[in-house]
This record gives sequence, C-alpha cells and structure tokens, in this order.
Amino acid sequence: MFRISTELIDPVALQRELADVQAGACVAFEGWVRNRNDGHPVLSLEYEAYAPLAVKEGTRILNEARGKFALVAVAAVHRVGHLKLGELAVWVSVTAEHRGAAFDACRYIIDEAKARVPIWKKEHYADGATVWINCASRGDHAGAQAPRQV
Amino acid sequence: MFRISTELIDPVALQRELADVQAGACVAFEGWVRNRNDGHPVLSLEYEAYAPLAVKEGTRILNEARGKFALVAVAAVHRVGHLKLGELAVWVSVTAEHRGAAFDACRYIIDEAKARVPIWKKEHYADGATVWINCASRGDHAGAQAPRQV
Amino acid sequence: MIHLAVQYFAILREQRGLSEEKLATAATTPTALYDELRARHGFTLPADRVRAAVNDEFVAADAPLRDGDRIVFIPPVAGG
Amino acid sequence: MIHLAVQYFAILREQRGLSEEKLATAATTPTALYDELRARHGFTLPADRVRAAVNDEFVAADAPLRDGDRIVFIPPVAGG
Repeated sequence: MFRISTELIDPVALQRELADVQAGACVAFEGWVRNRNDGHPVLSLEYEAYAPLAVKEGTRILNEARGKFALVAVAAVHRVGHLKLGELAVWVSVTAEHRGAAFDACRYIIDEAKARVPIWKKEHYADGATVWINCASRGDHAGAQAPRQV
Repeated sequence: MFRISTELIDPVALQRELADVQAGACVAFEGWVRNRNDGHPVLSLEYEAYAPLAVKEGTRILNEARGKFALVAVAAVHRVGHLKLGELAVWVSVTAEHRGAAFDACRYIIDEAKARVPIWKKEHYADGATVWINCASRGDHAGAQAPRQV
Repeated sequence: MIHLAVQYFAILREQRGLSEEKLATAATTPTALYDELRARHGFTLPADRVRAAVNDEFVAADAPLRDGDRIVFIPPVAGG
Repeated sequence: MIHLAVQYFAILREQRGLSEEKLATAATTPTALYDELRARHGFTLPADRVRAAVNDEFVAADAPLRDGDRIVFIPPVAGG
C-alpha cells in the first residue's frame, strides 16, 4: 500500500492497520519538515507529486522490499501540498517476524522512494527565497546545489 | 530516557514528546509479542527486569548512541509483566536531522539492549510448557536452545 | 508531425507557466521533444537531468513517441 | 566469612524458590559464590553463562566480594 495524501498523515491510524500477531518487529520511518536545511532557515515546504506514476513506482518499491526481505506487511504514505514545520511528510512502516528484516526493508523503501518516486519538494526560506530541491542550476539558490537527504 | 514500564506502553504519547522542528527523521522500533517462536505456538510472554541495573545499562546504551551518531533525541521503554499476543514489549525511537543516523542509532540501541540489558523473557506455549528464553540447558524445552531475535 | 499532451510538474510547471498543454511536434523521442521545449521556454534543467514518462510509465530518453501519447518530463525527484 | 544479600531473577528465582536471601559465605568472588549456590540449589546454568552485578553494577566474575555487598546473578538476557 503506497499512497499519496493531500491531508495530514495519521500514523496512529495507519499503524493500527499493521497490527498482526505474526509480526514480532515493526520499524517505522517518519520524515518531518525541519526548520533548516544546509544552514538555511526553512519556513515551510511544498510537495508536489505526479500521482499516478508515484503510486505505481512506490508500489513497485514496496513489492521489491517484500521480495528481498522476509516481511509480514509494508505500508507507506507521502504527503503533498503545503506543509508547516514539524508536519509529517512521509511515513513508512514495515512489520516482520524478526527485526533485521524490518530495519533493512524500511530503509530500502525510504531510500528507493526518495531516489525514484516522482515527488518534488520546494523549500520556502526565511529570506523569502524558494528552491525546488535537487533542481538547482546556475542562478538558483546556491545552497540547493548539493543533493540532500532528509 | 530509558524506562521500565509495568503498564501498557503508549507509543503515541511517547512519540509526541520527541516532536522537534530540528529533526527531519524519526525511526521507531517496536517489538511485539508474536504468536510463535521457532515454530512453537506462543500464548503469552512474561518479562522480568532487574530494574535498577536495566535502567542504568539502558541509559548507557542511549548515551553511546548519542556519541556514535548525530542525533536530536532518543528514548526507549521496555515493558515488564505478563504480556498478551500483540502487545508492545519494547519501544525505541530516535530522531535526527538525517535518516541515516536515525536508522543506525535505532538499530544500535535495540541490538545492544537485547544483548546487555538485564531483562528476561519467559514464553508460555500452547502445550502448557514455559521456557526462559536463552536460558535453556539439558532437560529444558528443546526449541528454546537457540538464541532468538524478536 | 505527431500530436501529444505534455504535463508539467514542479520546476518545469513553474517555468512553463502551466500544467498541461497539447502540441504538435516533429520530435520522435523524449529527449528531442525536451530540447525543443527547453529552447522555447527556457527550462533551466538540461535534458540529461530530466527523465520521461509516457502514459504514466517511465520510458527511455530515446523511446519512440506516438501520436496521442501523454508525456511527462520528470525533474530530479526529492521526496521525503 | 562475609555476609551478603543475594537477589535472584527469572530462571534463578524460580530454581531458588525465592527472590532474595541473606547468607554468610567463604566465597570471595562471584564465580565461587555462584558455584557454591549452584551445588546447593541445583541451578541448571553453568557459571560461565551467568554474569554478576554487585550493588547494582556489573562486576567481573573474579571481582572481590565484600561484607555487606548485595549481589545479583544475571542469567542470559532476552529483552525485546
């Protein structure tokens, strides 16, 4: 289950759906909007998705994780729209019998999702500038040249 | 913050305490009571802790994680008492600016905690047998001889 | 000439000033079409930093374009 | 002879049948004391699978025991 959400993500409700007495381990990743990036104060973020392909590619990644690791269940949701500081941008949760598989799969999913799923992030800075992350070229905000991780 | 809890662990309330706009990533591990171990149907679990040393050693592990990885915050709670299937036995949550540190630290903490913190687990099986995990010797439940991970 | 629908997202949407358009082109591959549009609209990203999707599936930069295709150019992604 | 308090947890508590006791011993190290208690109470775990803590801190198997110490023998742990 890979979803794009225009509403606040509710990890509690999502997590509840993964409850399963066959699972002994659950690893969840949350990506939060933080107040700075590479030293620049950030006021808010916008995420935009090419939704049909984002869901397809995200679902492929979840299925790859199921193929590579011994899992019970996987789920991921990515938020789109204008997000305030502290809001949840992306949530990935993986359950497995054993924790090693849950950790490895959760990390695989978020790493692949960040690299492959067509979702874009625009940062709004305190100085009024905005930048589409990873899309900088000459003339853009200097601080955005380097690829960044959450 | 490493705590031993005789009550149900509430990950929602615990997680709320970690909210911080300096953090971009949160990785949480949950260990759940599952319905079998090495093929034996499990009915319930008992956890017992040597609480003063468990809190000391758990706190040392959290501090080690802070020293090894660039973190914003860490917290962990281990349940003790008689737990039913599906209940949360242990919760570890780590926040960081970047996800790599959060994943590595969360895994470090749970791996070290399972190896070092004086907490013991007794499994109650469907056939009426009980076993203190990792403490088997000749005459004990055969299935419990091998070390197990969640 | 083939007739295509083009969708724009993120930095390309802003630089183009719209989300979708229909056009006729002599370009036969995504790369050729992107270079044509980049020259026309001043997109800052070079073709080698943009992927393409046709009819909601990723395609190679030199995949053939067919009349009626819907194409999306995908700037470097940054989810999470 | 020194006087000690011994606390038992988990499998050792069950095999001893109590959680804590006071005793006098000629043993001067945790290992020596454990072997003495194992012989007396039939603990199944050998000494090399049991750690020791004195006054709520881990100690080496051959650490000196002092009068008034509170000692805990720690079976293999299994949290999580």
